[in-house]
Amino acid sequence: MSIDYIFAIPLVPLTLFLLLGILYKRIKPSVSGYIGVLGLLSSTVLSFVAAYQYFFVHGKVNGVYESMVSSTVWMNFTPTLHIDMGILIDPISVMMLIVVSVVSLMVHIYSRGYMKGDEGYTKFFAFLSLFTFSMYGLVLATNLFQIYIFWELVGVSSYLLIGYYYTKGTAVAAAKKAFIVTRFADLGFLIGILIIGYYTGTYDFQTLTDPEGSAILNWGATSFMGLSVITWALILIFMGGAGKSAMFPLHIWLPDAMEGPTPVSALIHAATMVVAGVFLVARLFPMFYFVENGFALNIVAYVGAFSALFAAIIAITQTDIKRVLAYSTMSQLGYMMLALGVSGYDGHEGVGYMASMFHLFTHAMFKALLFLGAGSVIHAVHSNLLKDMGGLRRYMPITNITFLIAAMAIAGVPPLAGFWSKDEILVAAYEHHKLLYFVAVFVAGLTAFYIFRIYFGIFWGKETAYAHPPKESPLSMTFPLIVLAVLSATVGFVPFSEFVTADNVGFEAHINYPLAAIATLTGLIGILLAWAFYKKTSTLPDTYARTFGSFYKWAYHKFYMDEVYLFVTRKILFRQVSERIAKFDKKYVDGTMIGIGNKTVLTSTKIKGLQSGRVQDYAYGFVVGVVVLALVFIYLWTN
Amino acid sequence: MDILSLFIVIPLLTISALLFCKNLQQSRIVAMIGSFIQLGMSINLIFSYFNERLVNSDIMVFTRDIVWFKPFNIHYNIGVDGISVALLALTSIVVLAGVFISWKIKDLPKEFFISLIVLSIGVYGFFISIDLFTMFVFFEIAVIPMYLLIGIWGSGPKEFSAMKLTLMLMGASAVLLVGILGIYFNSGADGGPLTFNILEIAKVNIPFEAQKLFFPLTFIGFAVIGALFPFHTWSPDGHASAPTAVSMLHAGVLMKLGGYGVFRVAMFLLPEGALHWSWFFIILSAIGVIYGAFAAIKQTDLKYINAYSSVSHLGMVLFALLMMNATAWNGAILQSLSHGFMTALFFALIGMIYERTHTRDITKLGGLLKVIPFISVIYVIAGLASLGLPGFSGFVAEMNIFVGAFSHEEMLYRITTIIAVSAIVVTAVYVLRVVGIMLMGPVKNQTFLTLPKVTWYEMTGIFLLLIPIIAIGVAPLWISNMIIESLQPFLHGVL
Amino acid sequence: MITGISIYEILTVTSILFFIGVYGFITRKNLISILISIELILNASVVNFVVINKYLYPENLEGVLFAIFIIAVAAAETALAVSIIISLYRQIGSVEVKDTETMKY
Amino acid sequence: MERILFYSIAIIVIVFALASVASRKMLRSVIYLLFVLCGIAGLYFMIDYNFLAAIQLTVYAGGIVVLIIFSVLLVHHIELELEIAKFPKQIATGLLCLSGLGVFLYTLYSYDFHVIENNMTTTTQSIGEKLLSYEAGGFILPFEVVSVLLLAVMIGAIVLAKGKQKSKTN
Repeated sequence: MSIDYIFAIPLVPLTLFLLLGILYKRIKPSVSGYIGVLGLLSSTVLSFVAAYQYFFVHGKVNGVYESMVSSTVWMNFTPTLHIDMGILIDPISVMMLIVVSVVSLMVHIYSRGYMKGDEGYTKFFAFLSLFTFSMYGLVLATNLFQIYIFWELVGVSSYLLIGYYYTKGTAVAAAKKAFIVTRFADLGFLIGILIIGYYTGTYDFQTLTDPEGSAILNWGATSFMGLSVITWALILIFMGGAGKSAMFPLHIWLPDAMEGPTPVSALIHAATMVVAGVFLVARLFPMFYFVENGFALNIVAYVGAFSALFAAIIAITQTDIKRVLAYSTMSQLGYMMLALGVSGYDGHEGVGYMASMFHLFTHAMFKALLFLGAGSVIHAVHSNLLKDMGGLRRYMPITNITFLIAAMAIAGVPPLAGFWSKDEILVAAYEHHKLLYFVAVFVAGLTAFYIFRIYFGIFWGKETAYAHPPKESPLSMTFPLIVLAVLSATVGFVPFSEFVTADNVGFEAHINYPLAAIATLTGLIGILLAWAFYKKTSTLPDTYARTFGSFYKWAYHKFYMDEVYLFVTRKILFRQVSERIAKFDKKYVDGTMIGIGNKTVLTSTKIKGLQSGRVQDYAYGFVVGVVVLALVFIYLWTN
Repeated sequence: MDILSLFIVIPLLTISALLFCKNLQQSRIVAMIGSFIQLGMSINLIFSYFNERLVNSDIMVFTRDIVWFKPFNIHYNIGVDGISVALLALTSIVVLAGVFISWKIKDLPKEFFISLIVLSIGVYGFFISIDLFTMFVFFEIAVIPMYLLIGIWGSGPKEFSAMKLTLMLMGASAVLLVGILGIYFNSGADGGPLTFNILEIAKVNIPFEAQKLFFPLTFIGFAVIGALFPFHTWSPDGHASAPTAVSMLHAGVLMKLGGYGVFRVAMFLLPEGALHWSWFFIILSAIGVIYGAFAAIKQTDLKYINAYSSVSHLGMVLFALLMMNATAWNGAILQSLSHGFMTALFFALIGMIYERTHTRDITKLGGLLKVIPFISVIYVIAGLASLGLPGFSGFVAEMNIFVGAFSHEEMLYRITTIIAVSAIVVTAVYVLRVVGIMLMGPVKNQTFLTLPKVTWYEMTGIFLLLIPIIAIGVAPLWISNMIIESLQPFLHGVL
Repeated sequence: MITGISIYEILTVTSILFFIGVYGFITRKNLISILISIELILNASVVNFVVINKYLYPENLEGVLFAIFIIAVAAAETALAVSIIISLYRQIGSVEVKDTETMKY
Repeated sequence: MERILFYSIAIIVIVFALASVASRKMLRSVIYLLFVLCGIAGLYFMIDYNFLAAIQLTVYAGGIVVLIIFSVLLVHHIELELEIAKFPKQIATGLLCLSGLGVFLYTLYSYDFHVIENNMTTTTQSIGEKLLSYEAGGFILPFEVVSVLLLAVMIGAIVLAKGKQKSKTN
């Protein structure tokens, strides 16, 4: 199977970006929208062709889906250590291609309606194309350095898109925060890469993740401060992944990133970029699993579980619907990490890995749908806040129904997509560790509760007095909603475990009925509670908020994580370190240099009196000199 | 006339042509043509270098040797390898861009362009010399016009800054001269005649005691102009007072003389001394990297921010040079190039912003993206390049440095590498801070709404600098191959 | 040559004279006094020329001739100095050293 | 006899020299100088250089001293008390001169002069012949140079002394 045509998939959006970026002023907005959609459509078609060819035409070789690589040297470090640029085709990258293409295409179509009349319309599509290109590059990367390169590029696209409304102070701050927090995480990633490159002498994924390869067997044994060097590297790399995937404690940028336009939130901060961390761990999964019996993998599992719980609790208390969705994203990403963390490698052992990828896949669909639905609502009422909404089901029927489908999907109502993937995760967790399982089930209940809380809040409840009666969004916006709703309802039936597994062999997944029943029940309880609380205006929420008192307050303030970070950055790093250094530089370093100059001037002022211009003084000095010299010479000659 | 001497002769011709110019129009055209020919020549040099390399495997090619002071065996001895070719190209691009940026210079245009070109003679001469003494002479030629350029055409406390800059660099030169003479008087250690020729000296085994003594002198002498902590303080004041084109040339090219000199003289001729002292200077330069970045966060003057960022970036160059392996050296040279283009671009943009808004204080600026979109977008791009975004030259350079430095055997060096790596976060903070405050947000001052658009000559200057940044960043292989090939003799010399 | 007087004695006298001249040159504050001191110094050295000629190389005349030249030059010098002093006096109304310190620094 | 004469001349010379540099009155100072010059002329007589002694008297005592007296009279009030250096400076200079003298004398007395006993008298004729001789060792060239110098000085002195009174016109 020739894979060279796959190069076209990322190159199309790159061309679009350059085209739209350079012709920025000279292109009509309506035209640029069409160009963007058409370009993405071709990429999407190619992605589907690639998936079809890879899974069905090429199929398994010796019982596994083999990885295919086509790459060229981009830069040499040493003759053996180099950065390659190319594409790596294996089940997860093909799956990611589909995810990115579908969501990106839908967002492109949606944006044509959502961004209509915005002065930066062309710019917006250019940035979207840049992002799509980078994301393709990331998922197709053949080696750690290539993934790092595109990792940075998606970061910067995200920065540009969050700061899209650049005259708005909060958007600027959010963009900056997102970039710097992820950059900090990338520092860990980069150091991890350096360590791996130094010890194993390669960045190539295929060499690194070979379970019989030297990276895992030999270097896994070299230890540093009690742990294997590779484990250290993996922990640091996971730090990078945690930054992108908003894991606790590096999640603080994600809620703020909702300042960007809603389609951006749907594409970048819900469906694609934020799963890059999960993808990275999955990419290096054999290393995580085999080196030191999965020490690093355990960290992944616990961080994931904690983040899932933490974010779900916060999500309940937030009043901005996009923030609720953001915390929900974080929670679901935690789920995926948890699934990876509890996974094994061979055959059915690897159910966690499979479940994680499956959840990534389904989550991309229904979370994008939730965001686009929320965007449609925001478009209609011009506010993000729950209190400005209510009773919208009468005005926006399509949005209502699609949103409901998405909400049921994320709550795990059978037979929608979320049910299937979440079930697999619970199975994996149950088999690994009971505590993680209970956390996961609890989070499932919370998820159902908070998502139906906003659903009822938006579409039911008391009708707010609207200045302009809200209208259903135009077709360009509802069409993607319908497509995604259909997908959210149906992708659960894809026999995912046949295609994407840790060892690329594939197995047959079965539903574990007791666990599925428990999960579904929990979800339904959550939904019913939300029904009771929020279907009609009632005093119940306030009562319970008061019951929980300070805990509610903490959750409402996101457990003061922002404040902690602000304290560390502003008070310690800026005030204490940076300002001190600036002062130190001015006062001491520069002061020393200027001091030397001043001392020279001072000395010269003092000794310039010697040059008095009085011949008598010179004569005096001359005679003194003669006498002294004469005495010296006499002394020397007589001895 | 050989191809390299033309690099000295053509600026001289340009200067003599400038002497006959009467006004701004004439002088800028002449200066532009002169620099344009230079640029053409350096591009030509790159191609002829590749052709020459196919048949000639000497360390230096296009050499020429003329005695100009027999008693001390001083020669006008020139030649280039891949590193100097790259730096010559950098110089000619920055000079041409500088001429474009000074298109509307008000006072004494003729004299301004003459000084600018004298400066470029010094730089060209420095990069092509293989004779230590000649190199030193060109070094001084490059430093002296700086005083006039800042003192006459500068702004703010220009006399003070000019004097501070010149005095500190002269002080460094004094130290450097001692180092060079030390090398010279030890060049006969194997029984041969005393010589200033770098290639000859490299073959001599200079006694370890002498190396130990003269390495720090030579290193510091060169590193002061490369803004080594704690001798960097001339740079913020100097840059802040200098006119735009001078800042560009100074930060873009002149500060590179430091790194190049350290590499070509201190490391190449005194390898054992370098090994002996490297730990000390590595710590200094690693401090410089972090320190410069942190100091940049708190500045409010655009030029100060950039000056401190230069301290940080050039600290990286010295840091990499001391790591003594091909990857890090390659990174150091690439970083020199990349920083040269990037910082020149920055200063050009700052000049344009200043010309329009009459302030460089970022707290007074805001929302420029709305009023001067082109300049602001390029500023964002330059900022992203500066924080090491892939696709720009900075990333390529930094990755080479980090990978090279990290592959050092000793744990101390690897720990300092990690410290230096963390500068990428701090860099992001100060770059984005400026972008956030100055370019984004609401328009702070209503008078900004009527700012003039970018002009053709400004655009030309910008693109001259931007294209190489992207070219190196997207396709680094050819240039890094050219450099690595030239590093081989040095590697054999050192290891 | 003077009977009974050794060259040491004469040279001692001229040395004393010389240093008296030096003392005067340094301590006096008036241009004319300085001129006088210079004459003393000159005379001390002229005597040395003559005496050494007489005592050590009596058959030669170089010392005497030099003495004559020195006297001639001294006369010239004095004439010039006096005219400078007078011209200075006309210009600044003083011949004190402290009033002529304009070559300072 | 000659010893007594020599010592009295030596004492006259030294005492008047001291008086000359120490006197605070200008005119007196010049007159003391005259005595010193005459004393030195006496010294020349004693060592049989009569011509030189005559020149000393005419040129120095007769010419230079008169010139100086004229200038003193032109620029000073006769009774003007002159300012001299401060006392510490005088002491310091005195000590310096004494130590210089010590060095001189030490050097002199530690050197062994090869004195040739003689009683030759130098005649004016031999001086004249030597001065105007063209042969090796002749002094005709310096003689001419000195005459040119004297001419130049004469012109220079006139030009200088005739210079404009800048301070008064301005």
